[in-house]
Amino acid sequence: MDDLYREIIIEHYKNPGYKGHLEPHDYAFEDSNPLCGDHIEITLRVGADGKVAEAAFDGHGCAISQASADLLIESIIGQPLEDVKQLNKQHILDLLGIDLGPVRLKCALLSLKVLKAGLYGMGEAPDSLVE
Amino acid sequence: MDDLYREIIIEHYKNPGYKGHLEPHDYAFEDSNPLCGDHIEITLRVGADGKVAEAAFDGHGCAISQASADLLIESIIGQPLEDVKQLNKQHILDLLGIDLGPVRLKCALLSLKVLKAGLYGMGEAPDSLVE
Amino acid sequence: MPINPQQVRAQFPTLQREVRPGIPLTYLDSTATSQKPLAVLQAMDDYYRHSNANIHRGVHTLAEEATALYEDARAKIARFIHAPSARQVIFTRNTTESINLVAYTWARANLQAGDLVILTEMEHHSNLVPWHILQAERGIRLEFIPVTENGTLDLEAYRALLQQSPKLVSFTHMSNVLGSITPAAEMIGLAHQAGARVLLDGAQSVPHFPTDVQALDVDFLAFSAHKMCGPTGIGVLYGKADLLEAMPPFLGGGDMIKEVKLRSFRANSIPHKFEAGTPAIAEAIGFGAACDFLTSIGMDAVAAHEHEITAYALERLEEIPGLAVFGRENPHRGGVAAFTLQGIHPHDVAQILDSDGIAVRAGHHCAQPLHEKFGIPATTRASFYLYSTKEEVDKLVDGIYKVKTYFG
Amino acid sequence: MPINPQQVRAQFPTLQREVRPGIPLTYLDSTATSQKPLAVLQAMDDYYRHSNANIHRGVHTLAEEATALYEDARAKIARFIHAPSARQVIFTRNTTESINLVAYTWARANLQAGDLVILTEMEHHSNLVPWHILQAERGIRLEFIPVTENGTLDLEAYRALLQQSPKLVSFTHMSNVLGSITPAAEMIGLAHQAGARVLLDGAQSVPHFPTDVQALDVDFLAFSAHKMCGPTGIGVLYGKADLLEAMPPFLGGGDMIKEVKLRSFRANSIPHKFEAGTPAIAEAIGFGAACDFLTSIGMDAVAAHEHEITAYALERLEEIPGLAVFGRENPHRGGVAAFTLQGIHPHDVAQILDSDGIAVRAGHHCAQPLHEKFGIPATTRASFYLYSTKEEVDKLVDGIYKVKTYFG
Ligand SMILES: Cc1ncc(COP(=O)(O)O)c(C=O)c1O
Ligand SMILES: Cc1ncc(COP(=O)(O)O)c(C=O)c1O
Repeated sequence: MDDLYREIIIEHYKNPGYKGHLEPHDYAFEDSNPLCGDHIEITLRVGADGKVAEAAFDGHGCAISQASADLLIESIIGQPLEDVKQLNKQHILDLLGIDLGPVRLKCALLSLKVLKAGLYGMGEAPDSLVE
Repeated sequence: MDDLYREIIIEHYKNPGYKGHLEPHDYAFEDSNPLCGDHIEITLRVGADGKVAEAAFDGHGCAISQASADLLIESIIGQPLEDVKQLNKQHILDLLGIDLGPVRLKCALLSLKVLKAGLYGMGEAPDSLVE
Repeated sequence: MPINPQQVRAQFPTLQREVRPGIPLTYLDSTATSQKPLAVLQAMDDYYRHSNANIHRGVHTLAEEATALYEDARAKIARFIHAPSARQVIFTRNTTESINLVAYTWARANLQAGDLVILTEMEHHSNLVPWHILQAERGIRLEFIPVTENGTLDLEAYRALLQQSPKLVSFTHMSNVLGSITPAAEMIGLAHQAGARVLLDGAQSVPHFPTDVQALDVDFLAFSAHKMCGPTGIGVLYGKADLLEAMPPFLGGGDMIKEVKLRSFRANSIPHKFEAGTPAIAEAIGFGAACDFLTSIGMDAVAAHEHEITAYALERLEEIPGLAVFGRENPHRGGVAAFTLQGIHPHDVAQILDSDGIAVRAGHHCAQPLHEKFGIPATTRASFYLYSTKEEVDKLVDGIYKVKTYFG
Repeated sequence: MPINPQQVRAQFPTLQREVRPGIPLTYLDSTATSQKPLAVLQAMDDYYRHSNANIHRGVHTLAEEATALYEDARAKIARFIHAPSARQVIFTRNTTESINLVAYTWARANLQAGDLVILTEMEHHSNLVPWHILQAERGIRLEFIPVTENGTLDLEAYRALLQQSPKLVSFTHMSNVLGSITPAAEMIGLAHQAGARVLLDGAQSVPHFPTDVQALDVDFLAFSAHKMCGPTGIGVLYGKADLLEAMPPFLGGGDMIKEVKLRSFRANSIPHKFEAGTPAIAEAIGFGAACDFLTSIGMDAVAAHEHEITAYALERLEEIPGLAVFGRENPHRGGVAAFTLQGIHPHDVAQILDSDGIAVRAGHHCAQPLHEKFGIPATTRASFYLYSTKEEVDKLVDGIYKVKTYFG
């Protein structure tokens, strides 16, 4: 069971460091996973240097989706927007440090999908965006 | 192989006793088996006593369908029309004296279907007519 | 005779499996699909090893054997649901295709813009989306029998809707989420009085308790083999003969025709009219074997066993603080318990249970509108079948306590 | 590597069978359906005994295994036909349903009254009747590329028809009666130049020689597993991604949706948009195993073997007085020999051959208009596959002589 839900996941799920809503913000994106109703909203402020100055997520869902969102936000703060646009599935898996079946992978990738679809200005995020 | 095509079948197929077309006639019926293109036409004259006075078949098709038709005509001559209407599958199987799978059964029963559908004044003969 | 679960379980190879070394499978997901007994696997394997051939038009021995096996299977299924004749049993891929078949043929031939179709709020997506498509295409009207707090259908509202002269009432005989068994016979009678036809979604009823289409007087019944010990890839649409005969064909192709010219065709008689192309032959044979298997055990015994297991499960689940069973109040229910666990997402519940080999579903179970109505985005669902045991229920309960500790 | 028929045959249980005691099976009916190798039966049995679960939405181990097996099978089939991506492979029941899917979705969305669809005179009923239905419903126009005396398509007539701006050209890659292999790449190029889309009926081509949908540049390709060593109950529609994405859904239900509200739904992305309800999971897995099996032997080797057997069969059949092979003159042909025997009906030929264990088809082989054109109500058809042998051809020829004596 420890393989499944590493302490870090439970920790970030129970006590997220970046949960909230930034006001004002430069970007705001949201989407949900229709399979399970998980919902993620991300708000973001960009610095003059083109790097992520501040970010936060809001939403509800399973531990995997919420912990991933928190870990993702943590990982992008201070990063150039252009680099953030390149992030993919592996980044999330590295953050979580566990293996996931196809269904749970969708939970894990929801926040990244929301983030990238937002940065690319797409209305709806295709799965291929985070492959 | 003798089980399959008894001599009587080959004999009636090669030398049918009742092949032809009666003119004038009291009844004329025809139909084909769309599965294999077998075609049977039956013409019939009824006597004053309500019995089949004369009958003939015409058509083309496999040995089973043609021999069945010839044997069927032979069997109904002199029979009351009302009895002929009651004939069923078993009558044909008795005449042929062999077992038949479902596909060949359709060949064997074509002439009886044509005959009964005609006597009942139906346009198209349902399979149930000869069950 | 009551079911002896150990004897029954011995016939299901999957139930002998370990999910991971040392962790046996506790399969509580039969509402999604059932496990398959050896007799069903054997029937299909025998067909493939011995009599495999295309059917209906073949003169050779294998083709005749295959045709006889296929048509015998149809007859077995007809008997299983007490259909007046085998030709009223049409093979489809699954319940979903059966419902779509009615929507594409009977409904398109009989429904005009403005015509009313009555559904319920507890329908599976398979009994919603075909009607959404028709609504968009034809402008038919859809109304829904509400589901009450206790998981039953609001029959007063149904009676009121029937005043609007619906053409069709289409509803499930048992909810795959609430477990509610609907009063189908009564509802069908009322629909007929109002001049409407009835399509019954039997995906969850035919596998779990005796079905008699003549006693129900139902016009159409849809169900799937894979939920009743049979293979994937095959389902059935049962229909009243006069309706089926009057319906236009659905898919065009081989076997569904009497005659084909270059520019026209004449359709075959039922059931063949609705079975275009090479059918799922092995699957039909497996389906027939599944009916034999269930009949040998007895559908009354299946229902009684599930009733006992479900009562025990509800009792045990209710002990758990923070756990709420969806539609708990309805006594008239089948072997399904969908629940929420305070503060823990169903996906997490299901995944942690899986680490102990316990297989349950999490999500909206293809009944999104029902979940939405009650403001619950998802539930965890445990479901039972003839091979389920009280020990499995105990494992489930232990597992849930573990989940709670984990997130505690 | 050339095929070693004995090695290949050892893998097909049915080929070991005796039709009646002492009379081994000589199976010459693979065009109707092929026999199945052990590897395919094993793959399905393993699934049912080990990983049987419903797919896509399940979190538990069995559901994840089943989903992975199902999607792997899709990927194998995609590779088998050189599809750019697996999501362009849509599972259906058979070739017939694949063609109907295009007729019900793409065609209904894109064809208006008066629009032209070009077919050929050698089409199987499965590629005629769906268009007859659409003609009756929509008033589309149908024109037919004629078949010449030697069994080829009249390409001059085709070019002339293309002047009439057809919207779709739908034709078979290989006739199941004449054995003629059509010049698909050339015909598809011409159709595209004329602005038409192309649906290729691959029921007889995909099983028998290498297929590359990208090299063909075909818009849609339909084929069935059961004709290529795979199970019954499953087929494929391949399509170009942009076309599939733009097409409206076909059957409505679970799995084909992104979201369902009480009165509306949003469709899922491809391929799921076209796979409503619980799919034929075991059958997809069996289909994937069949592709592995054929790939391990090599489709070039399969084609070469059939070519050799067919050449031998044609040579031997032609010795027989009164025997005429249908479409004999066409050198570009697959492993099919449909023939007539002077004065003896095909049903009688087939049945007497069956008494020696030789399985052939008799009838119009679901190509009634083709038979009608040549004034032949029915033919006897022998067909060959990778497991066919010259000894079997010899048995057939001996059998035909016996038929002649019998009726002599
Ligand atoms: C050329 C051709 N097209 C279509 C079909 C129909 O295939 P299925 O019956 O698997 O749908 C066949 C099968 O006989 C065929 O030979
Ligand atoms: C009530 C109900 N209806 C319809 C279906 C759809 O069945 P299938 O996926 O076999 O088409 C299901 C299966 O989940 C169900 O539970």
